Parts: sequence; C-alpha cells; structure tokens
Amino acid sequence: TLITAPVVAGEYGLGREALPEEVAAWDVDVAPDGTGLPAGSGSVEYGEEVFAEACAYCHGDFAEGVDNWPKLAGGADTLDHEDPLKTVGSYWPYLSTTWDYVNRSMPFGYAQSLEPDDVYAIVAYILYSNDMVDDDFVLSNENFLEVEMPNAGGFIIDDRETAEAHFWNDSPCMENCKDSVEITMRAMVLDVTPDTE
Amino acid sequence: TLITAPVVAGEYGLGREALPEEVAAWDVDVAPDGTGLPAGSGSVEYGEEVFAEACAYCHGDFAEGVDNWPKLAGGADTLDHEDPLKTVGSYWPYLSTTWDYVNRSMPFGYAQSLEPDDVYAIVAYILYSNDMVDDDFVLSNENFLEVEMPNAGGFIIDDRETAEAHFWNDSPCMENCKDSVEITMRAMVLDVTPDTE
Amino acid sequence: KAGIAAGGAAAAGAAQAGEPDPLITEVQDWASYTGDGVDATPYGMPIEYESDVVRRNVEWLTADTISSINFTPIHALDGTITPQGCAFERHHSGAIELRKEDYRLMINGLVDKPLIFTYEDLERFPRTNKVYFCECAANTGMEWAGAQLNGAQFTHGMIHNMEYSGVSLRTLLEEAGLGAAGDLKDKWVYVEGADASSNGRSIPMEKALDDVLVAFKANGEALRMEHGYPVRLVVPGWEGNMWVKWLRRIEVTNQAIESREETSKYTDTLEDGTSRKWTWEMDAKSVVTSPSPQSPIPHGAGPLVITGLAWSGRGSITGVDVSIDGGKNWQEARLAQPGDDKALTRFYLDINWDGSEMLLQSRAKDSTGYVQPTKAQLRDVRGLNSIYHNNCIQTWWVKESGEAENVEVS
Amino acid sequence: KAGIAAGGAAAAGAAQAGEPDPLITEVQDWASYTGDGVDATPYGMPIEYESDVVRRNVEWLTADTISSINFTPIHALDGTITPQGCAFERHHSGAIELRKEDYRLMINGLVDKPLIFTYEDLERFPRTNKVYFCECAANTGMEWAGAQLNGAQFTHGMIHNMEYSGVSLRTLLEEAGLGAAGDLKDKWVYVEGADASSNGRSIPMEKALDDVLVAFKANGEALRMEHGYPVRLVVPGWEGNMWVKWLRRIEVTNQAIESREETSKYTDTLEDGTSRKWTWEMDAKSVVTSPSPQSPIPHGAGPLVITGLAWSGRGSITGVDVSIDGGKNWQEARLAQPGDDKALTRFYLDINWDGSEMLLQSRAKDSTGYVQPTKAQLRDVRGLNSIYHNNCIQTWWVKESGEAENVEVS
Ligand code: HEC
Ligand code: HEC
Ligand SMILES: [Ca+2]
Ligand SMILES: [Ca+2]
Ligand SMILES: [Ca+2]
Ligand SMILES: [Ca+2]
Ligand SMILES: [Ca+2]
Ligand SMILES: [Ca+2]
Ligand SMILES: [Co+2]
Ligand SMILES: [Co+2]
Repeated sequence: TLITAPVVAGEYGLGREALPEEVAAWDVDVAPDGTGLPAGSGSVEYGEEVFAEACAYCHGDFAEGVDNWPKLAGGADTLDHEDPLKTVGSYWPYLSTTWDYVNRSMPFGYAQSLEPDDVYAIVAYILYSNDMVDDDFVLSNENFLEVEMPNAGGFIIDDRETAEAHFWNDSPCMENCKDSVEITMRAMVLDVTPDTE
Repeated sequence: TLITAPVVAGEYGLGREALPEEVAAWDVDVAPDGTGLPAGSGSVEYGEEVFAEACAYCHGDFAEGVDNWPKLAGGADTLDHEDPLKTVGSYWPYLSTTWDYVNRSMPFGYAQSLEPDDVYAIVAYILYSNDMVDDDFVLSNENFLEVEMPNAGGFIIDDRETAEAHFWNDSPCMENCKDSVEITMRAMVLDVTPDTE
Repeated sequence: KAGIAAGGAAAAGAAQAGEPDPLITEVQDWASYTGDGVDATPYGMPIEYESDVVRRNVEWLTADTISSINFTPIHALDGTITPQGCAFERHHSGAIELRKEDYRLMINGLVDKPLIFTYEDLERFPRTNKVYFCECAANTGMEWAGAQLNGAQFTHGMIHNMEYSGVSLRTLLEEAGLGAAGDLKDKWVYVEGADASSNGRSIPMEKALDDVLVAFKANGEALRMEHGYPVRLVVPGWEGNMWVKWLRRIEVTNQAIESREETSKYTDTLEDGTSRKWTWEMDAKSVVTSPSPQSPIPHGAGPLVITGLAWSGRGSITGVDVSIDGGKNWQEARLAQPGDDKALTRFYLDINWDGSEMLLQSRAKDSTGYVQPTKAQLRDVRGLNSIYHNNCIQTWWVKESGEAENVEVS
Repeated sequence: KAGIAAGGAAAAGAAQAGEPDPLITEVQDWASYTGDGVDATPYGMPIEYESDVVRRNVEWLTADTISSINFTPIHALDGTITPQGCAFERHHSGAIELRKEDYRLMINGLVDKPLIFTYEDLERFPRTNKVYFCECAANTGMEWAGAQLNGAQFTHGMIHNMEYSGVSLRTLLEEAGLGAAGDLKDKWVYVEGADASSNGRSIPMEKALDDVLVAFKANGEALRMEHGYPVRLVVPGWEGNMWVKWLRRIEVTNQAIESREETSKYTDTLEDGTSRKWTWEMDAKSVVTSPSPQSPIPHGAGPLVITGLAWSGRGSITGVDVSIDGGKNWQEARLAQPGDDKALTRFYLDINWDGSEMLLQSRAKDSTGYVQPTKAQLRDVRGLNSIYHNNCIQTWWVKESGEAENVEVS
C-alpha cells in the first residue's frame, strides 16, 4: 500500500475534538529522546524507600527479583551466553522505557498510581541496583538523557530478509533430503507438560 | 457434478458389514409403494382405543387437534382457501407417510414404542376420522395400497425455474422503478413480537 | 495519572459539553488494578453486557418448545460467521445428548455392502472444509400474509453460517459401493436422524454425490449438541430440514421415501391448492440487519452504516442493491468479501443520513442471474399459503427517531 | 422398534464380534424420549463430552496467571476458524471488564485535530471484514533450546484465527487528518490499551495505513472480554502483542516509542548477544495438529488422516509438504481451501499407515517464496536465545502404539 496523504480530513465529522486536559491525561508515554517526560526529579536514596515499599515484594530489595517475578538488575555481559539475564541494566537500550513502564504499568496491581518524582526516584534506584550510578545520584528530567545504557548499541533492525534470504527457496528438497534421521531430544525426558487428562 | 460410478468400492476398508438384524432394526422407513411395510393389520375399532390412550391427549379424540397441537383430520377442500387446514385426509399424498411417521416418531415423548398391528389400527382410525373409510375397516399390509388419498394428485415437482423464470433478470431496475411508495401494512399493528428487552 | 488527575475527586459520569471527560482524566479501576487471569475461563462465554445477543423463540409459534425453533440474533451480529452458541436451533423432538462412543452410522439399501461406522471410523476418511449457510425453509415464513414479526432476528433469523469439517457423503457411499444401485440417475439417498423425531429426508443421488458433507465440526470445534453432535449432514444451499442432525442412517433407494417432512411439511401450497414438492434449493435472499427494529439508529443525522446479509442456495452472491425509498431507486452496496458459494455474504452501504424517514430494502443477486423478488412478485406466483421459501425483499420503515418497523409497501 | 428389539433385554455395551450391536438393535432413550427444547440454552456451550477441548495454561511459565498466557486446543480442532471461547489469551494485567458506555478512543499526536470517539461513533464509520490469524511472537518459544512441551496445544497453541469486523485504522487516522504529520514515510503510530498493563506498541505508518483494523467483532459477535472487548486492534500478519486489546489511544509520532514491549520484550537475541528489534512479521509456519501428543492415533494400521495448520504473516500459504520420515522425503499435502492472506490454512494428508513408527513433520510455503526452516537452519542464524519467532519445522515421533511425542531429529 502506498503512503499517500488523505484526500479530506474530517470527512465523516465523527467524534469530538479532544480537550488539552484529556490529551494530557492519556498522552503520557515517554520516547527515547525524552519526549513526554514531565518535570521532576528523584534520588537513589528516596527511590530505595519507595522501591522497598511498593516494588521489593516482587522484584527483591535490590531489584534482583523474587521467585518467578522479573529481575530488574544484574545480568551484565550475559547476552551472548546460555540463558542470558535481561534486565534494565544488561539489556534495555533506552532509559525512557524504564521511566515510561514504571510510570504506566507498575506497581503490578496498582498501576498508574505513582507521582512523577516517585518515578524518577525509583528509576534512579534501579540504575543504582544495576551499578550504573552512585548512591548519591539524583535523576531528573534535566539529566535524563545523560544516562548511558550499557546495551544501547546492542540492537539491530529486523534483518531477516537478508540474513535469512536462504529461507526463500523456489525448490525445496522433496526426496532423499538426508542420509539418516536420528531422534536427538525428547520432550518426555523433561516431563514439564501439564497433565491434560 | 457428474453422476459417475465410483472407481473402487471399499477403497478404505473402514467400518464393518452391517448385520441383517441391525439393518432390520433401523431400516424401517416405508415408501409410497409399500416398501418397508411389515406384515400385520389393525381395525378402526381397535385403533380408536389405542388412539384415545396414546394420542388423543394432544391430537383430540377425533384427531381434530387440541390447542396448538397438530390436527390430523378435517380440512377437506381448504387448500385453495385462506389458511388451509392440512391433515392426513386433506393434504397427505401417500398413506405410507402416515404409517411411517406414526411408527417412527409418535407418540411424541415415547416414540418408536408401537407394535406394527397398533400402527395399522391407528392409521385406520386416522383414515376413519377423515371420513375416508367406514367404522368396520381393517387396514393391513395387504390392502394398504388400495386406500386412495384425496390429495394424491395435488403435488407438482418444483417448477421454480420455469414458473419463476422472470426472477432471473440481467438488468433489474435501478432508478425510478415506481411512481409512489406507500406503507400498506405494519407489524406493530399486530404486536405479536416477543419482548426482547 | 496521579499528578494529572489530582483534582479528580469529581464523580464519574458522562462528559459535560466542553468539560474534560472524567472517564479520560481520572484513572479508572481497570487502568490500575488487575483483571481476570488466564485460568479464569478455560472455555469462555460472551461478556455480561452482551446478554441480549442470544437465541430467542416465539412462544405462540408452536405447541411446546421441544418441537420448535429459535432464532439467531442476526440484528446484533456482523461479519458472516455465526458463533455456534447463538446459531438458531430447530428440533422436532428436542436436542439429544449422544456420546461419540454410542454413535453408529449405517449405510444400507442399494449398496454393494451395507456398512456400520463408528465415530472413530469417520475420522479416518479424507476430510473437507467449507463455510456454508444453513437456512430453515420456514425462515420468513410468518411474513407471507403480511408484515408480522418486528425484528430481523424473528423475520430472518432461521439461518446460520459456519465452517464445517467432515467427510464427503460421496466418499462414504463409494465405500459401501454403488454398483448395486445400477444407473444412478434415478436413485435417491434417504438420510435419517437418531433422535426420537427420526427426521428423514430423501436426497437425489446427483446432490448426494456432489457437495453433501457428513460433518462433525463447525467453526473448528465439535458440533454443539443442539446442532447434531456428534455428526450431522450438511446439504449446501438446500433447506435446513435436510441437514439431518444426529445422523444415523443413509440408505440408497430407488424412490423418494416421501416422509412426513417432505410431504406434510416442506411442501409449498400455491394459490390454486396444488403444492410444490422437492423445493430443495434456497432462493437468493438478503436482509438489512442494521438498522432494523431491534437495532435502531442510536444517533441522529449524519454518517450511517447500513449493513446486512445476502445468500443464495444456487451459488454465490454477485451483488446486493439497497434502496432507502422503498424500492423506487437502488444503489449497489459494497460486499465485504467477494460472494462465496452457498455461504453468507456481508454487505454495507455507507450513507450520510439526512435524518428523514427511510423505507429500507435490500435485493440480492446471485451467480445464476437470479434477482431477489419483491413480496408482490413472489405472491403473484406463489400466493399466500406457501409457508416455506419466502425470499421476498424485506422493508424496514426507519423513522426520524431512528427506530425501525417491519412494514410492507406498495 | 418394539417388534424387532423384542428379545432385547441384553445389557447395552460394545458389540460382540459377529453379534448385532445393541446400540442399533435396541431402541435407545434418545430415540424414544424428547431432548432439550429451544429455550434451554439461549447462548449455548459445548456438550459436556467435549470438556477437554479448552484453553490450558502452563503454571511454571509465569509468576502468576494475571500476566500470563493460555493456549488454544489446536490438537482437537479442525477447519480454520477458532471459536472465541477457546481462543488463546495473553494478558499483561488480566482481562478487564470495560462497558461500551465507558469506552473512549483518543487519536492524538501529529494530527490536524485530536479526536475522542465513543464506541457508538466507531460504528458509524465504513467497516470491513476479514479472517486473520493472531499469533503470539512467543508461540513455540519454549522449544528453542530443545523439545520441551508435549502437545501441539502447548508448542503451537498461542494462535487463533477469527473473522474480524471493524473500521480500518486508516479511516480513523484520515478523520483526524494527517496533514500535520508532513511526510508520512518516517512517521509512526503508537497504540495503547486501557488496561493496567497499558500495553503500547509503535507501528510504522506504512502498516498503519495498509490493513490494520480497529475491530469490535470477532466471528460475527462482540469480542470477548479476554480478547479486548469492546475494541481491539488487528494487525494482520504481525505479532500478537501489537494487536492491542481494550484499545484506548492512537498517537501519530515521529519516532518509535520503544516501549517495554518493544525493547525488553519482543526483541530477539542472537548468538553474539546483539538483538533484533522490530521483528513484526510472523514467518511462515505450520504444525501437524493430529496425530500429535494430545491426539494419538486411536486405531491401528490403515487409513489415517494427517492434518494440521499453516500460516504466513507475509501473505498466503501456497503449499504444505508433509514428511513421515523426519524430513528425508516429503509429499505435498492437500489444502482444504486455497491459502487466504494472513489467515490459517488447513492441510490434510491421507495416508495408509503401515503401523510402523513415523517422524511426522510439516513444512509451509508462502506466496513470497518463503519455506519454513528446520530447527537446525533456524538455530544456525538465530542461536538459542531468540525466545520469539520460532517458526521451525516441528517433529512428532508417532510410535507403533499410535502415541506421539515431541522430539527433535538430526
Ligand atoms: C505484585 C508483583 C509486582 C509488584 C509489586 C511490582 N511489580 Fe514490576 N513486574 C511484575 C510483573 C508480573 C511484571 C511483568 C509484567 C508483564 O510481563 O506483563 C513486572 C515487570 C516490571 C518491569 C519490567 C521488567 C522487564 O524485564 O521487562 C519493571 C521495570 C518493573 N516491573 C518495575 C516495578 C516497580 C518499579 C515496581 C514498584 C513501583 C514494581 N515493578 C512493582 C510484578 C510486580
Ligand atoms: C404429547 C403430545 C403428542 C402426543 C401424545 C402425540 N402426538 Fe402426534 N404430534 C405431536 C406434535 C408436537 C407433532 C408435530 C411434531 C413436529 O412437527 O415435529 C405431532 C405430529 C403428528 C402427526 C403429523 C401431523 C402433521 O400434520 O404433519 C401425526 C400423524 C401424529 N402426530 C400422530 C400421532 C399419533 C398417532 C399419536 C399416538 C400414537 C400421537 N401423534 C401422539 C404431539 C403429540
Ligand atoms: Ca506521546
Ligand atoms: Ca537453557
Ligand atoms: Ca428402507
Ligand atoms: Ca391468514
Ligand atoms: Ca463480571
Ligand atoms: Ca447433560
Ligand atoms: Co422446500
Ligand atoms: Co517480533
């Protein structure tokens, strides 16, 4: 489909104009360049307090995770190993994502309840837990973009069409495609499937 | 699709051969030429008794129907009138249908419970209720095909493709198809629609 | 958001003109607390707010609800697939519970070898899949003498449209062997159900060997009990009564059995008192499902979606015309997808409603060149006593209020 | 029949070899007494005997069931349509109850006029209908490091296929006006849900203006609560996480938002530790649904129906090959219907099973010429840590007993 500009805007005249307060209430996502960040700030120290109260129950006192709940810290240099540990510190390319997700989606079960300063503080604490800032660090909308994310350069855009060009194949093999076939692994050995009877 | 004979019967070898007792148990339908009728007989007199016991509760003592339950008698010469009354006597083209339906589907709530002689008797009684036989009539597999059904000649085979050939139309009218349009009938006037709120 | 909704102790409710809508400016419970988990409904049902989208029956139609019918809520559906849960039911002795283990299918009569299949046997034959509509021949039957029921569900809801999976009847007949039948041209197949109504119908061999299916799944899953679990017949394009449920027997015969359901019922009486029999095909037909009496226009003038369903038992829908002035002028509606053989087609007409009353009609055209007739045209040929096969053009009188009524027009 | 079943005091049960089957020779209750009437189930559910055909979750996968997933019982379904009742669910904060009256949709950002729509407003725009599959990018994700879950429901059940009705996203964007966005080539649309997870995803403008739907019905009826009632996004061919449920906001932006669900999750880590992002399209894929571990062969040697599903996010399925010897030799399966764009295709291979063990595989081919790769081919490029987009060829080891197991082969 071509990307063409529409012929007439408001053709149907349906809906009503959104009010500024309404847009402000819902348009709270934060982009990598900081678009969407409200003014505010929070320290690691205060963040530790809030985190202990609202987050540690699931994510651990040091953001190291509890049971099966997500770990938010650790995992540096594990991405090219077996079972990489992907956390804000080891994996996330943009700090905006942490601010945005904590602000909109956490705490789990009581989302969208945090004040901006709390979110700055919590994010500062998560950075601290990941050894990315010192204990006297204060995060704010001013210094937000200065934080360097360790894995910022770790992403490439979908390259399947080139890296996997050989999966496009006009005449896949139909006969005698290999010499022998052996079973190399069995699911029953693991036995992790729920009982369905 | 062409009607062609199959290439190989039993190609899949699935299922098993039906035993004669099994075919006999289920293949009990009766065709217009009498195919399927078991040996047996029953009188109007006996039929009246059985009918009173097993059928009259819904269909009336004289097969004239109770409330909304079907009427099995009456309606002669009503087919070309408003609201024709269609019964075994006024409408049904083959007697086989009555025998077959009573035998397989009635009494409603206790179907497939009648003995052949009972069915012969009941059918004789329904014919009597329709003034088609005398009160001393005895119906049997022997005289079954002799009963003349009043509306036997009343059916034609689907003739829509000829009688309604004008419904096939390459260019139905799209504009100014009639001069005026008036509402000639309204459903709200009748008010027979269930309340759906 | 805490900061933004700070002053937001205001009571929830509809937005005032010009005032910010509290549904937006205040954090709602569902935006903060958790909802149901993935173990809540292993098999889900519609949400409580849709409890009016259900099958309904019409009490006065039948003596009881056991041999009776209910209606698909087509006025509230869109698209073409009918969910099994609200697809109309017609029983002659109630819906029975028949376990797969207790299921047997017999093929007998003029075959080389009479056979008994278990359910498991049927699953071993090659299968086919296709969406088909199933319409009761009595659909719209209450409307012959005049506009009567006020709602598309009641006038046109004896129809559903599902994707069936099953075995071709031809395959099973061939398995039993048709050599014994000799010349197939004048042969019939008699099919019969396992329920107490013992519904049986005669199908000419040509159709039996064409596209008839012995189906066990509808819309991907097992047939519902009320639609013939575990096995029903699918007779594409032909009247629903032939789609025998709880199918138990298939007999090859040299004559039509002329059972009760093909003589006393499902025959169409003409004005002169003679009756058509063997009227199997469902004529091309359509209906506007919205707006309609149960689906009034909830808004005033301006953009309005007129939508409906069209179908033909003879092939596929090639076009649907819509009139808003009771049939004086017609415009071609948009088909959501190209017409599919013997399946429902959804049509739309997007208009800018001026708020004045409309006499809304739709007219289906099929791949054989058939054009859905008006009520007058149909009555001219068939009279008023046909009961079955009423495929006339339906009129909804849409008033300025947006409410609609089932009417007839000159 | 009374006369025939006269001697029939024999206990019901399985037919003895050579003995008439009492299920046939004796009149069964369901052939004599009445069943349920048409008022019994205004909205019906599957019959009790099918109670195993349900969504299932895997407890150890997630910390709780609120942010979790369950799986469509594809091993027990046929055809292509997935009934809503058993179509898999993925929530990040549970399934919420959101009334149509409380529903608001905002369009903001680089538009000429930011807009708020009610549910009723949406129903006034022109609609479209089409069947699409929705596959979670994590489908088969537990199988990267080795054969793990023993059942097609668990390995491949994060997928469903429904007929959607809704408004084209393009229509809504055009209504708000895209003049303010300037050159559309580098613009994005950010879409966001109303639930507490606030799931948001960035979609490039080209896709947004192509085939994305703002849908309110699935398989003809309202979306189920667990699938986003009253409104969800449908992003044909693209990963399920983008199909935002309880859709509340659409923002035109000049950059991808890089939300948590498009950075922390739904990115695919390669062997060297770098990760692919923006892997939106679901690669062509297929799986044999029966026989399979949860759907063993219940009979011995002889006719056997091998069946499964195939799909591609890039277009339509043009063919499926099936191997019974672990990929040494392949034969072309039969497609039940021609492949449909970004929708499931059902395939069948009818074989005469010799009763010996099989290593069953299927291989999908799509309209772009893509051929579904083996696990080894996929691992060669992607390693073991990709989590998402595992579209490898699946192997079921079918044993002589007819039982099947999830295995890997050389
Ligand atoms: C009751 C448990 C619970 C509490 C309390 C909780 N979380 Fe979470 N958190 C979760 C779950 C569950 C997820 C994953 C949600 C999903 O995948 O949909 C998550 C995900 C996250 C993530 C993303 C992890 C990743 O790798 O993608 C971050 C960051 C996070 N939480 C931060 C917080 C913060 C900050 C708080 C407190 C303000 C908090 N959480 C409170 C359960 C909790
Ligand atoms: C409890 C009520 C009830 C009883 C008792 C009953 N019937 Fe019926 N009968 C019905 C109903 C209901 C129908 C229509 C069934 C349908 O349309 O599926 C019917 C239909 C018929 C018809 C076909 C009518 C037509 O016009 O097509 C015949 C003939 C008939 N019954 C005969 C009998 C006989 C004979 C008996 C007793 C042996 C009997 N019925 C007992 C309720 C009853
Ligand atoms: Ca924004
Ligand atoms: Ca591992
Ligand atoms: Ca017979
Ligand atoms: Ca009348
Ligand atoms: Ca509730
Ligand atoms: Ca029960
Ligand atoms: Co007919
Ligand atoms: Co992806």
